[in-house]
Amino acid sequence: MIQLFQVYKNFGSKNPALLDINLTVKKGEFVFITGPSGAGKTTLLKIIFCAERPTSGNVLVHGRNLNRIKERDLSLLRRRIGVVFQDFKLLPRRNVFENVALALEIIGFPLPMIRKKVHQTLRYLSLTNKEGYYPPQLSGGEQQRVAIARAIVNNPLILLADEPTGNLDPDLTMEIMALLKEIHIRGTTVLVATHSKELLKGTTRRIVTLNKGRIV
Amino acid sequence: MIQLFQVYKNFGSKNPALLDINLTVKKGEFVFITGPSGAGKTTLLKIIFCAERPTSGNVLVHGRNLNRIKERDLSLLRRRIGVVFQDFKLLPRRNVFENVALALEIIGFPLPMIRKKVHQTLRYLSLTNKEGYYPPQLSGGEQQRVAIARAIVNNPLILLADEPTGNLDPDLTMEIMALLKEIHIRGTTVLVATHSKELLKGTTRRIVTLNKGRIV
Amino acid sequence: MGNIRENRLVHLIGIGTMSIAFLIFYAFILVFVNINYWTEKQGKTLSMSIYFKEEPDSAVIENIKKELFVFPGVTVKQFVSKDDAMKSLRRKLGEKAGLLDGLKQNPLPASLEITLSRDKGGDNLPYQLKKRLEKSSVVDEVHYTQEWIKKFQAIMEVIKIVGVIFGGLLFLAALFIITNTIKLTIYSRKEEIEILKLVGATNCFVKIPFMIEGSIQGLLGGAVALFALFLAYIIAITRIDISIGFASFNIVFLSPYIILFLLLMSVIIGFIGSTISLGRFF
Amino acid sequence: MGNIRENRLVHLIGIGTMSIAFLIFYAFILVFVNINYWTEKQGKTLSMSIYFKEEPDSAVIENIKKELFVFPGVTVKQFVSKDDAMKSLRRKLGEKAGLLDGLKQNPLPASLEITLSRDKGGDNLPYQLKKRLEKSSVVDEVHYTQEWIKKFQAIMEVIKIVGVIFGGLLFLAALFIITNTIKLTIYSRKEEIEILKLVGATNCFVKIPFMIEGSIQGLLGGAVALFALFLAYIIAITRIDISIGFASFNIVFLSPYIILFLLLMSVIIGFIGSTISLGRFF
Ligand SMILES: Nc1ncnc2c1ncn2[C@@H]1O[C@H](COP(=O)(O)OP(=O)(O)OP(=O)(O)O)[C@@H](O)[C@H]1O
Ligand SMILES: Nc1ncnc2c1ncn2[C@@H]1O[C@H](COP(=O)(O)OP(=O)(O)OP(=O)(O)O)[C@@H](O)[C@H]1O
Ligand SMILES: [Mg+2]
Ligand SMILES: [Mg+2]
Repeated sequence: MIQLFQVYKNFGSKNPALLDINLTVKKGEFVFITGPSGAGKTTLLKIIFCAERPTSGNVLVHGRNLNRIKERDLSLLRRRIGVVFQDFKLLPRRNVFENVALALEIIGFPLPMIRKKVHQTLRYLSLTNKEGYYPPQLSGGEQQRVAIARAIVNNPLILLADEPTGNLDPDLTMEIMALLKEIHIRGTTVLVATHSKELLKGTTRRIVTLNKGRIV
Repeated sequence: MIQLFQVYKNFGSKNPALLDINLTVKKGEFVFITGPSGAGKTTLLKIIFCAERPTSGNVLVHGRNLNRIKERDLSLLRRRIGVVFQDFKLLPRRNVFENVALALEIIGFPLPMIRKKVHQTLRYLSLTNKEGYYPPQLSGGEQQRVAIARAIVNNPLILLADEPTGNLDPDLTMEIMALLKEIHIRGTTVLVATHSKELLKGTTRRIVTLNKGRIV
Repeated sequence: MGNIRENRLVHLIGIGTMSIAFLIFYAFILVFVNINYWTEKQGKTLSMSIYFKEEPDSAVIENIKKELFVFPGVTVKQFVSKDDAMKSLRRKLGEKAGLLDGLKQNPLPASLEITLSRDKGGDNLPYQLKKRLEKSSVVDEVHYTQEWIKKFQAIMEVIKIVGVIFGGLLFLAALFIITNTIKLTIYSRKEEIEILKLVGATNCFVKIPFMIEGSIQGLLGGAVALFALFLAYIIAITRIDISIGFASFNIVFLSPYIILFLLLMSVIIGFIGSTISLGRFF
Repeated sequence: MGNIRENRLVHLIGIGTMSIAFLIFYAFILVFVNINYWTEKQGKTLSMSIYFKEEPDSAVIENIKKELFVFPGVTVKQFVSKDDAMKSLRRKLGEKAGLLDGLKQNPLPASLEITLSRDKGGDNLPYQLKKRLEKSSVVDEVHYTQEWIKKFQAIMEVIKIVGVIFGGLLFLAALFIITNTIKLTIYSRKEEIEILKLVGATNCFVKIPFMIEGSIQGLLGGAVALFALFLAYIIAITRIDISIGFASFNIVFLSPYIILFLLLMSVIIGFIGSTISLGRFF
């Protein structure tokens, strides 16, 4: 599903953000990416998502080489990937409902379907009573859950979650993890970047550890 | 140092964000504020900092009633309070050095002093090699540390830290906690809002727990 | 919520700037259209007054008219009797008309007002006509203003050329200001555009709302400008009665066709402005 | 880094919009100053040509001059002999001067060009002078253009009034556009302002950089506009030789004082614009 071959990413400073990354994630896998702050976790996810282009190396996602993908196909591919951004990236001028509905609008879902799916997802994340709020009116944890809702609402092929529980309390963290597992069981390939010991504790999932841009 | 009397905060929805908060924090205390997502932790800190005004009730900070404080005095008070915002609030068009130096510039420190203090603080937070970076070029954890640096660089009377380790790995979290303790020992009153079990584990500090806007 | 209100404010600022830019351009067009209209009228027709020695009877007038109709392009406007002339003078004097009460006799001559069309009559006609009419025993004098008009037309030619150049530059200026304003409003939503693209929106999905918005902004800006211009026009025609010695200005407003054209243009400018401004992001 | 570049771009857009707004206003002032200058010149002095029957000898000319100097406000410009007249005609004809080769005799009259100053001579002088000179046995004819000028001045009065009104509105429009542009650029930095205030910056600390920036933007915008206008002026005076039958236009540029005044004004507008725009945030 996701393959990285000798990927390097250098932002122009002496220390590259990613060094010689080779990684294969199979369809339906659940992978944790961990490592200290500044290790390159976010950069790795960004490259898979084509928000950044690698300095060298090749990335194949869902059978497509991202170095050679066309603008239009990239949009189509991104629709099949759900992303929880570390800084949420919610639209400040749309309310919670509209932010989540966006992911379905883009695909061209009919409105009644959109309503049903959005309500359902917001219920999962205990956000039902925040539907009409705008992101600046939400607490940190609520914003994070809206970001998760937007990422999962359209049942993506791949889910990339960057520190999805950094602003959540332990109870909610467990709920979110349960949710991710459920999504995974339904067939989605899941990559979660985190440095939370709690998330990793006792898991039997594959863990990829980054340090200073290298897989260790 | 900080006193809240019957503080209510209602943003206009049926559930107020804060209900009948009575809290006294003495000079030199170290207090954790905890509670689930949306409990009102950030709102409480914002009120102490006068970024939000309470719907009713009185807040006294450093002997001043925030309901009756003048524009100019408010600026002077804020200079003595260091704040780590949950969403960092760094200036995107200034680099790391300039962001941290800002807190000293405002007070009118001479430039050589500013340089010395900023370098020293950045060293504490292992950010020396990021001095010339702009916030959008930093990883989440790096941004958070810059926010911490800005909050502590001018030895504030009061330090308000909102989820200061949410984007940091366990090792860095311990370092930051050590730093906060050091600052506390030097005489600063410290309030930390967090839902990290790790931070609270085994602490002997006072813990204020919020739930749905109430102290429990 | 604050964000929404702000966004609306940014739009209002944008529309305001646009209307002012359009208004400058439209006001210029209005002035230009009027100058054009006026010179055209003045240049093509020439008015001539035939003053009679005595109050002529209708047979005399008929005779003169017959004589006139031999020439092409002559239109008889009206016969002004000595009484008519006095009345019109009284009207012009208004409150001071009492001054005329002392007169024992009406000193004003009767006249026949005619116009000549340059198209049909040719440049020599007025002179010929004047010479011929002044030979008549009943006619005292013939007045016309062509000499003046010729010089005036030379200036008007220059004004026209300068006008077209200036108008063109003004149009470019309006376009520039409007594009820049749209650019600034779009900049304030740069992050939103980036997020939309990251979530998988196609370029069209992102661009079209901005283009529609730009077009609507353009339309509103243009409409506000036209409305302001119309108000100014109404005030001008009711308050000001510009008369420059020889002829009084008759200010016309833009024709419906021009209005329609300008509105269409403002939509197009808004559309093009947003399209250009979006260019940076894709 | 991208942010920095963008910020610079926003500034450039701002300065560009400002310069265009200023340019429109300045161009108007330039046109207005020229019209003013020209009517003033035309209105105050009146040129008169005294045509001689034969080529006069110097004694005759001296006599005429003596006669002229009795009248106040008369300046003798030059004596144009028959030869001079022919030379100047040849010069005007250029390539076609060959047409004149066939002439056996020079048909052009000699003339004395003089100007009269209205200030000193009074309105009746030209007529008196003409009458008196034409009695002389050596003088053929006397030409002057006052009749025309009087009518022209009436139009110019109207143009002046319309000009002041239009100029005032244009100034307001420029102010509005500039303020709005500054507002939009400040909006794009709204968050920064909020952060600064949260960190304890006083209003002055936040405002002053914006005000300085606005003033500099205003100055640059004004300077760019003046420079563009000067370029246009240079092109205009080298390319265009506007001559309207009776007198050729002598286009003047804005005087250094006006330039200094306009630059100062643009700084002030930038300053006021940013101050007004900042109002919302404090
Ligand atoms: N646009 C950029 N320009 C320059 N350097 C960058 C840029 N983006 C990231 N970096 C650098 O690349 C390194 C890796 O960043 P990344 O965001 O991938 O870290 P991370 O593992 O997600 O860390 P965290 O856990 O703190 O979020 C960091 O040192 C960062 O400073
Ligand atoms: N500006 C606002 N307008 C409306 N409601 C608001 C606003 N700010 C906060 N709230 C609401 O107040 C409640 C408390 O928010 P607060 O940010 O204080 O929570 P928190 O304890 O910091 O949560 P977290 O741990 O998720 O950051 C939330 O339900 C939020 O939706
Ligand atoms: Mg990261
Ligand atoms: Mg919070």
